[in-house]
Amino acid sequence: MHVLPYLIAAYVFVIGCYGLATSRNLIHAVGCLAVCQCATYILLLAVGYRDGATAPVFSDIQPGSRPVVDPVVQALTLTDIVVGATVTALLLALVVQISKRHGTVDPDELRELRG
Amino acid sequence: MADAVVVIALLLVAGAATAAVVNRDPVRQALVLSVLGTALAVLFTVDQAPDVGLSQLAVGSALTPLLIMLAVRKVRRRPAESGEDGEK
Amino acid sequence: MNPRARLWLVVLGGAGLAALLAAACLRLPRFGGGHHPYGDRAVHAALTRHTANTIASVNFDQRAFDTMGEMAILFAAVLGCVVLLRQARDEHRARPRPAEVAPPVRRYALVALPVALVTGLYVIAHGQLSPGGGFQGGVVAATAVHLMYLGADYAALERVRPVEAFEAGDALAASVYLVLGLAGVPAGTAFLANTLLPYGTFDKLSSGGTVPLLNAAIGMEVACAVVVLLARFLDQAVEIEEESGK
Amino acid sequence: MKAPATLLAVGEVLAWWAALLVLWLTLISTVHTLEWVVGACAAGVGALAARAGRRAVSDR
Amino acid sequence: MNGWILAAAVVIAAGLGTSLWGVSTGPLKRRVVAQNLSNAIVCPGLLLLAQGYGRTSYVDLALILALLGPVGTLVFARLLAGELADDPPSARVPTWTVAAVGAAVVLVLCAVTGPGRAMVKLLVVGALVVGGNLIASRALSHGFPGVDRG
Repeated sequence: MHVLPYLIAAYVFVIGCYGLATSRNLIHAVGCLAVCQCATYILLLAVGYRDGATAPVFSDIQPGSRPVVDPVVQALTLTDIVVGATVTALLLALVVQISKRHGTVDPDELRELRG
Repeated sequence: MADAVVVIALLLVAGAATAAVVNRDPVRQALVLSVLGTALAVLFTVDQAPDVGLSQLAVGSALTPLLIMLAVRKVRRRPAESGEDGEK
Repeated sequence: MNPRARLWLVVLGGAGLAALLAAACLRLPRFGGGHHPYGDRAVHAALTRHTANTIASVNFDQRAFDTMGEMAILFAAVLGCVVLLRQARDEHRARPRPAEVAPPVRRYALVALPVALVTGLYVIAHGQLSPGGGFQGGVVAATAVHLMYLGADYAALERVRPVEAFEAGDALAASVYLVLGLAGVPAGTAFLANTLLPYGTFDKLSSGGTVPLLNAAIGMEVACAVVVLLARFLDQAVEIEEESGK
Repeated sequence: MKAPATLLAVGEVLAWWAALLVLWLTLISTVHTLEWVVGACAAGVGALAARAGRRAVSDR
Repeated sequence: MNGWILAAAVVIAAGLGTSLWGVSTGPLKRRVVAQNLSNAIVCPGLLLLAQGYGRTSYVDLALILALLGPVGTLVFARLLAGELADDPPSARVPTWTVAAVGAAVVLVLCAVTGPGRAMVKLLVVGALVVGGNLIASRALSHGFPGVDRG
């Protein structure tokens, strides 16, 4: 249990990389990159977790009444998710542009075109 | 008890990530990514990070699927010569 | 390189990476441990500045400069999409036919749109109190607008969404963030230092000094950015077609 | 625009505004003056969006 | 107090596990139904977790999921209308089962919470999740009869 979240994060990262390397469709590759990003969220939040603690949000509990988890990593992850989504959008825009210019979204065919 | 639910959420995320990689068709992958987003939101909630969970739900439930599906639609509307299945 | 050799290379590299990651995992502090020096200090700092949601305090007060960087990434990504997905010279626009939508679905979209919009605004406005904030609420509000496309059709969406206004709003929100950061400088404090406004009463909308204002600026920025982003994608997927003789 | 149509439009927006303000009040936990002001503004935005959405679908 | 977390664990493990299996295997029409049901079953799970951790502010998560989950399903229903038109998905039994679970969880939590603002909020979430689930199911089967492009 003490290392399980870290191992899951590593597993998700590796499986995402595998999908990225073996992908035959650039849209699928962008999805695999999103999977890789998930690994960073899992890792960051696992680092900040504390047993028996609750969220550091004091709108409905008294400050100091319960132990709280680490807010710094949560803030990092939070912005990461929204910015990650727009970066995904940018990559998808690139894929659309590639499909327009070369008529395919298969990385292997693209390599042949380049010669 | 709290640990058990964390383990369940972690295993669901790992399963969803695997499914998202092995489904090679972008449309099917988008469906799995949507479920992966929901599983991640559950994981973030049990990790006591509701802010992050909200962020994931806002992005993963509608925005990412919409972006991927629009990209798929645009790519598939290419002329039939490219080998993609064209307009229905 | 043939695909088979490449697969072997991927497997080899992946195995090495996995071994290194697993070794690193075993040396990390144990999951659920009680030693969080930065976290404890961040919580303390947030409480002294009367911000109930520590994460909002970290984002918009203690690390406000980093959030400005995140905002810049967001802005640049949207700019990149706008440039990449512009209408090229060999393309033309075709009006999509109006869509036929089942009445219950259309009614649901029309009711859910304002409800989701108000919920998004609630998430933004209460960012410094309860879970939420500009990043999340902005995405919710922007998604709400696109119910018009899902529940009706693209023409209906275009009527409720003037893209130019959202582009201007995007830039305006980004500059508001900068101006709020600079506002303290003439008074002799640092850029983005939270000393401009009184900290207010704990757990009230006006608490936290500049946190609610920066939060609102980010909310507007994210909402406008997502709308502009989706507008480009929808244009490409629905309206823009290539000249057939290309 | 004719007077009855204007009246109808104002009524529609007001009805949405009231409903969304009630929604806002159920979402929040403590009520005070600033909360009312912000809630009223948000509900106003939502009400205008609701009317714009309905018009975009029905007027064509 | 831990009973709530246990209930949430059961709901999420069973519901999301089944949805995951449904969404990653089988024909497209089964996958979209599983995607819809995953949202509708996780939402009561999140409400149970909020109750289990004793944090009313976690209810916002369920609220956002109840609002945006059906929107995500509408995305798929809208953009896959062509593929789904020939062989529309109909999953009456799972859909109503999930709706019943959602309604039951919300009613139990309302009874525990007692009258007040929090109860109204729970009812709003319940109405959104059950209504959204049913509408999204409707949208998947013949929701967009005249959409082929645009």
